[in-house]
Amino acid sequence: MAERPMLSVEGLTACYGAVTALNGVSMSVPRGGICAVLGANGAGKTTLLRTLSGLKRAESGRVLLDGADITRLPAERHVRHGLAHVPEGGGVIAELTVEENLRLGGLWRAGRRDRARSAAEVLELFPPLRERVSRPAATLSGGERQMLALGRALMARPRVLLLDEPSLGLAPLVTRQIMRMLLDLRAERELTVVLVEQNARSALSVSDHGLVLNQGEVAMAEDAGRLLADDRMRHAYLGF
Amino acid sequence: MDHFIDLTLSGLSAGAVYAALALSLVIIYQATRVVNFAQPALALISVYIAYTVSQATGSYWLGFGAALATGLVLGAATERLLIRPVHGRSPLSAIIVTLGLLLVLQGLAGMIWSNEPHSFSYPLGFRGRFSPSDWFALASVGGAALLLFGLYRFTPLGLRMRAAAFRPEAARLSGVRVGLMLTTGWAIASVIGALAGMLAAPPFIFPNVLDAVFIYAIAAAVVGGLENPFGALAGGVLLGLCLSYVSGYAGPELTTLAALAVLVLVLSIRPDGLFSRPTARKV
Amino acid sequence: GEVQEGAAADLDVSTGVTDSSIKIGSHQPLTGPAAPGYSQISIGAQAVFDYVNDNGGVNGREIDYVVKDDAYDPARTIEVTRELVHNDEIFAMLGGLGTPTHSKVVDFLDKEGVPDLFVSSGALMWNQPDKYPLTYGFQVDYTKEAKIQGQYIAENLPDAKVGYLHQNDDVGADSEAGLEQYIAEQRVAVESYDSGNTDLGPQIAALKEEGAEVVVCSCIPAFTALAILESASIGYDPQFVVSTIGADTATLKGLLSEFAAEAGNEDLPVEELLDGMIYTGYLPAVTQEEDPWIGLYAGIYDEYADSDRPMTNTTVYGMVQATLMSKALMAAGEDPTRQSLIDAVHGQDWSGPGLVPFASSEDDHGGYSGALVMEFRAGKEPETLQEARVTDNAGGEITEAGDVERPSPEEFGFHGEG
Amino acid sequence: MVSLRNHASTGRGAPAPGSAAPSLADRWRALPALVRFPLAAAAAFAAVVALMGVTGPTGDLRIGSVGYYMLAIAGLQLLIGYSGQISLGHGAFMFIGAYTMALLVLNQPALPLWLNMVITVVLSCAAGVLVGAATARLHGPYLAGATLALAVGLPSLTVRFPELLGGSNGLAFSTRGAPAALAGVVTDTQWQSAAVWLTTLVCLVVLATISAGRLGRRMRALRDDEAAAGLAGVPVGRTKVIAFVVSAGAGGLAGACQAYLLGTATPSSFTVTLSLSLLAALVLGGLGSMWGAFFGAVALVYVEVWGEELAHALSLDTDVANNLPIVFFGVLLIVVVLVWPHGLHGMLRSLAGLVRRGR
Amino acid sequence: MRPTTPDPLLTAEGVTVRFGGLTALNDVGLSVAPGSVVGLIGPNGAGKTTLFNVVSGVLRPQSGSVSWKGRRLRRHRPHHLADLGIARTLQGLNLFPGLSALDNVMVGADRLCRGGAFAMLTGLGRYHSDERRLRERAMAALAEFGAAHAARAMPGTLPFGVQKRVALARAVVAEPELLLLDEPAGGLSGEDMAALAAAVKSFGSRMGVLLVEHHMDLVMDVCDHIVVLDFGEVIAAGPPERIRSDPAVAEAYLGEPEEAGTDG
Ligand SMILES: Nc1ncnc2c1ncn2[C@@H]1O[C@H](COP(=O)(O)OP(=O)(O)OP(=O)(O)O)[C@@H](O)[C@H]1O
Ligand SMILES: Nc1ncnc2c1ncn2[C@@H]1O[C@H](COP(=O)(O)OP(=O)(O)OP(=O)(O)O)[C@@H](O)[C@H]1O
Ligand SMILES: [Mg+2]
Ligand SMILES: [Mg+2]
Repeated sequence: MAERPMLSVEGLTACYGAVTALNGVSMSVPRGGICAVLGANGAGKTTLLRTLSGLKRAESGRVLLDGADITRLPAERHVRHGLAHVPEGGGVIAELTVEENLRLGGLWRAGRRDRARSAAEVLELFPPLRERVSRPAATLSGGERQMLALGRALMARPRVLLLDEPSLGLAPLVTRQIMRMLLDLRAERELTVVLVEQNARSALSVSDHGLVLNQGEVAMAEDAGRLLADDRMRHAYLGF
Repeated sequence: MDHFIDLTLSGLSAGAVYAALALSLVIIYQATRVVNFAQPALALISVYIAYTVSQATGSYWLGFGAALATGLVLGAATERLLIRPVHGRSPLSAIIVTLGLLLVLQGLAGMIWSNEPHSFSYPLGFRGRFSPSDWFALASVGGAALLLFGLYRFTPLGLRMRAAAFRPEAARLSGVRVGLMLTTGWAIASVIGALAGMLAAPPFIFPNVLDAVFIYAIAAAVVGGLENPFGALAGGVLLGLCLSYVSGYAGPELTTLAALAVLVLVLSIRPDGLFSRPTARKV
Repeated sequence: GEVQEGAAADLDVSTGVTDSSIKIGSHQPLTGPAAPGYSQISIGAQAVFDYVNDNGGVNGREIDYVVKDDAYDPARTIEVTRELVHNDEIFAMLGGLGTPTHSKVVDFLDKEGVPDLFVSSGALMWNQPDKYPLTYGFQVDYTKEAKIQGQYIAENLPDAKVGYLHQNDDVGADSEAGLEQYIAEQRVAVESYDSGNTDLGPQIAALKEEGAEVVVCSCIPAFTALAILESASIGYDPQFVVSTIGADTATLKGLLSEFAAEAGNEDLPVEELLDGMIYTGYLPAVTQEEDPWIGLYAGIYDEYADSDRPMTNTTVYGMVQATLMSKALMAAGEDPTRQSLIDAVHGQDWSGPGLVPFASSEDDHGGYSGALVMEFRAGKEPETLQEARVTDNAGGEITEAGDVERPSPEEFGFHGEG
Repeated sequence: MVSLRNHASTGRGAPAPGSAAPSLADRWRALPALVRFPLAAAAAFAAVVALMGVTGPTGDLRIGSVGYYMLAIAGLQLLIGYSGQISLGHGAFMFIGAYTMALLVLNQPALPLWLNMVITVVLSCAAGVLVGAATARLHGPYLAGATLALAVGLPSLTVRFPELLGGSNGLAFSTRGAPAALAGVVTDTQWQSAAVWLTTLVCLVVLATISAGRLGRRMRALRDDEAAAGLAGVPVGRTKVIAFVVSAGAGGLAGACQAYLLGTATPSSFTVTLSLSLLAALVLGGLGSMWGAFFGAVALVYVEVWGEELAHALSLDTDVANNLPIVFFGVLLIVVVLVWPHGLHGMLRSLAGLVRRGR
Repeated sequence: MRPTTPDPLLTAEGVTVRFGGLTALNDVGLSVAPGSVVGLIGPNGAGKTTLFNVVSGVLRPQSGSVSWKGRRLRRHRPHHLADLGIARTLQGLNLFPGLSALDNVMVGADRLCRGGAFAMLTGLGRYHSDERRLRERAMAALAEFGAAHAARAMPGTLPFGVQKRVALARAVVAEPELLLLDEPAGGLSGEDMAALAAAVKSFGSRMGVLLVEHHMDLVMDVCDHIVVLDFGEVIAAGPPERIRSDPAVAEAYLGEPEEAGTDG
């Protein structure tokens, strides 16, 4: 593909104090690509996403979004460039209502009509949320919160979506719906997705590309189909 | 009967002042989950600035403007310089920093303007049973509460401020400039605190003039519930009335005990204040 | 534990006295809620001591005046007093301020043998020569003063309904005891305030409700001013009779300066609010400009005081204490000991700065023993309504003090090479 | 003095298990609490007595003050540092203790000191039960507000009952000093300060034992996560109340010690400022460790003194000089909290760590 | 081969919970026999956690009852659970961040103490022997879950998998008769999941287990009996095989069978 990658990462390193959680990670995701990031607990997946979205400072390396260097931008500027991040555990604002959470997600965008349309779309995607629109998010069940977090990110109409374990706590049906939704969004608006998942099988089943992290380093970067097929690699890094 | 009406009116005007200061506490609590013990000191400095400006220019209202402006700057500066570094640490850290600031500012006020009282005029006439100044106090505090409620409930800025307060990280991911929001929250609160100071201080100012008012303001904020500007308003007025009746009918030495009683009574029925939302789900 | 009998301390010592200086200590509330108003006392005293030191000292020695802040907290008073006695090794204590505070150190000072002169409080307890042989009062005590006020009202305003307004501590209780001896029948209301709460609305409203035509105010200055303002605000115009502690007209004028314009008189702004106020006093007021003592003090204040505020009666209070102290030290001789100081105090004729007789004999440590009744006149010198009368703080008679002789500062001899 | 710190309360500094021969510190920690804490207290007492041998009379008084403040702050430590309930009303318990002591001395002069102390503890614990039960459902700022009102409201009782409580002048009395046999060897103040320290240390042993054991663990659990603590079997309400009661007992006893040492109980000593200063001193000293109480108490007593000395030495304008000490304390509070989040205790530990690593 | 004991440990009957207008549980019943693992599954928001809350006394149902060993629980509160012999883990971690892993587990073991309030307050009596026994038991529990090396570490510094093990150790250290597990596998990677499955199976021989989980592999593997909730109602109950093939369950919860994958 000659096209410029939507998201490209070069030699990204990040530390917690003396611990190096990411060590020279490079990757690139084409426009409309879905990339699964896999690895055992503590491999650095969450850290990778946090560094991409600016929540964590990169020690070195670069992050390019559609060719623009966004490495040093503060987190709140990333949304404006079209990069949305659904953090581990959702990051739903429990004290606000469902409606306010969603509104917040689209706030930075100018058009009021536009926002209303996105809100309708999101509620369409997640019917349980529609029934609870005016309730405080604190009363939601674990899975409902996960939906809300995703919905809020979609309200921003991102070009790139970073998802940290979206299936955590979700029923299999919903997980599958979400995966399918990712494919739809990709088809519809060329959404680019970086998907962190424990459930490697279901993640790889929707991805084009797989990236396996091991102790903060890229252990493997392969075509998703090939990863699924490669028994040796699967056993070594993915435990199935 | 006359006595009762007098007590009611004096309770209302005192209550307006408690409400104003309570309001400023509530805003800061909503913005940063911190109970700002430095609030009376921030207000105090604002009032002293107003005093100095009024003395120099001869105009009360120029001083009034100066007080609000000072409040704005002080509040923002406090948040940026002192509260930001302890953000995310235990709530105690912030409490202690604000306590320290209280001491420093009160001491500085004493150094600059001396510990002696100065006379300080009312905004409008102070004569009459419910004087123009009392009206002004009630109206300005009520107006401020309304504005704030509108700001928080209905404007994007309010939504951003609340989001930044509750979950800074999630707010940032939604494009909210959290630092700016927190600073804004403190600035707005300190403006209201300065308003409260301007209403509470007359007829005299000295470094400890707002101490008692502040205690009642905390009580009012807690009685009303820290989540709601109208709670502060209602709590302030309720407390002002109660204290006025107790002081008038049972003796002034009982006012502080009465405040305690009101607080215990309200909180034993509603542990999160009168206007709290249902408690969040924990499990 | 039980009360312990201490052996009388040795007074034939000159602790704190060197060849060139004598150290005097005091505790004052300089910070905290009780500070406003009182810091002028030590400023005044310091100014007088500076003046004395520049004019020959006392028998050639300079007076070293050490003031410690106790923030009106007795626990701190105890600590700073011990510090003064043990670390600073003061020769004597001068004008320790406050009843709750100073009452906690009289035992200690007595036990340590430190002369405790001129306590800054009108409580009755300083005048107990048997119990506290080294403690001497200064200002007229609250009960004596209230008796004189009560008698004045009974004689001159016999038909008026009277309301009391007082601070809810010993000031209030002691004053009430004095007033009740004369005007119990006229009294229609007793209201008190707490000095931590600056809202007098309910109390003034109650006095008005009861129809009090005379309000006897045993208040500190800020609350006198509040009472006057609060009354003005609800259109209530009683005759105020104010005790000396709250009748510092200079301070009151400062406090009320902002509000006078509303009283409708542009020419005599503040004075209008105070016009006609009756008060008792025992020292000359700052406003009595041709009084020789006030003249001297004004000069000293201009030259020495470390303050840019105008002089007030509170300043004069501290200045008189310092003047009396210097005189006692002069009289204590070339080689003063604590005993010689006490002897000097006992035998002293204090007439000079004060307007009423001063008691400091072996068996009366009462200090100023009576008061004059004055009336504030807008734009004029205050008028004396009743000359000095003296009495005791029990049920005793009130008697005219007669003509009080007042030697000029030059004759008083409170400084010099001796 | 030896460590009264409960090593489990902070994660740092725990030596890796299984490392070679156990160090002296490890062996010390392995001692049962019942032996370890009293030993530490005895050593501390000896140190205090020795210190009083070299300080003057004012120093003796200050040492005594450090003692009772330390006791009060340690009680607060248990309440805030361990059970996580932020109380701004600790001064109210000191008030109760001081007046109990004063009334006992004045009305029952025959009772011995220790009995007075016991009665004080019982009464202030009873007050703690009331307050704790009334506030057990409150959390965070609501609890803070209620306890603040308590600190403001309670002392006004004195004005309500002036005959009994002496009104705003409070009560004054004198307490027995050193026994006649020791006259000339120790001064009254030294004797009284030593008694205060003895009381304080006995209580500290109790507090340290509590916080190192089951109860302390329960408190820390509910501090960290009330819901999870409840499910793990911690009786949430009861543990909260117990924390209040123990801390009230310590506060009351501290008040009694103050009254005993100074011979007075006055409402103006128990203002909100006291409660807030105790809290400030606690955080200044360091949360979560009994050492924090010690450093906090030292700061509380001495910072003011140093501030005054500084003002004196600089010979400033009166207005500036008068206000310098409080500004000094305020700045210290801010700086310590900003720079050393774990207070003076944390600072000293990290300094010690640096020194050790430097070797 | 499920032991068919006549006396169930825990029975819930006709439990109904409403929040405002929302019915979270409607006439739900279920029972857990000693030594059996009962799975509770259902879509998000179906009411699984709510049912746990009712059982553990966090919530009072509008109607219905919960019985423990045949005795009806009326006014029980969460902290009574431990004494009854019920332990519960929370959805999420809920370790105490300020306590070391060992202390975390010791909190869970608290009910094994023999000393009373006196010992607790004074350090006398059984204080020390209690401490020692608690520590030993907690260490043993940690060791059982392979987390003994982490005993002195603070939870925040531990890898996620180890934290989960500590949480499990805290739940079972007091040898409860019933264990309520709310999504224990959330966020676990493959290996840890396998270890968890083994652990749950081993509990099954010692105590009753009620398990809420969305990982079907795990649920199907370890459960003897499964109850399916949807919109607050029981839509199916039975052994795993039956549930797997139940069309109603497939429609509400599982979705179409796994093979219906995508291109990718
Ligand atoms: N706040 C932190 N402080 C210190 N170390 C951290 C912090 N967060 C993560 N780490 C460490 O960084 C490494 C990578 O953690 P990260 O959370 O990115 O892993 P992960 O792959 O997302 O794991 P999981 O599957 O458990 O979510 C781990 O060793 C972890 O212990
Ligand atoms: N305190 C509450 N107030 C209002 N509604 C609540 C409350 N607790 C739960 N609910 C609602 O009750 C329903 C059931 O919630 P519950 O947490 O039991 O679901 P769950 O089955 O555990 O789902 P998940 O698998 O997503 O965790 C949800 O719709 C939730 O929004
Ligand atoms: Mg992760
Ligand atoms: Mg759930």
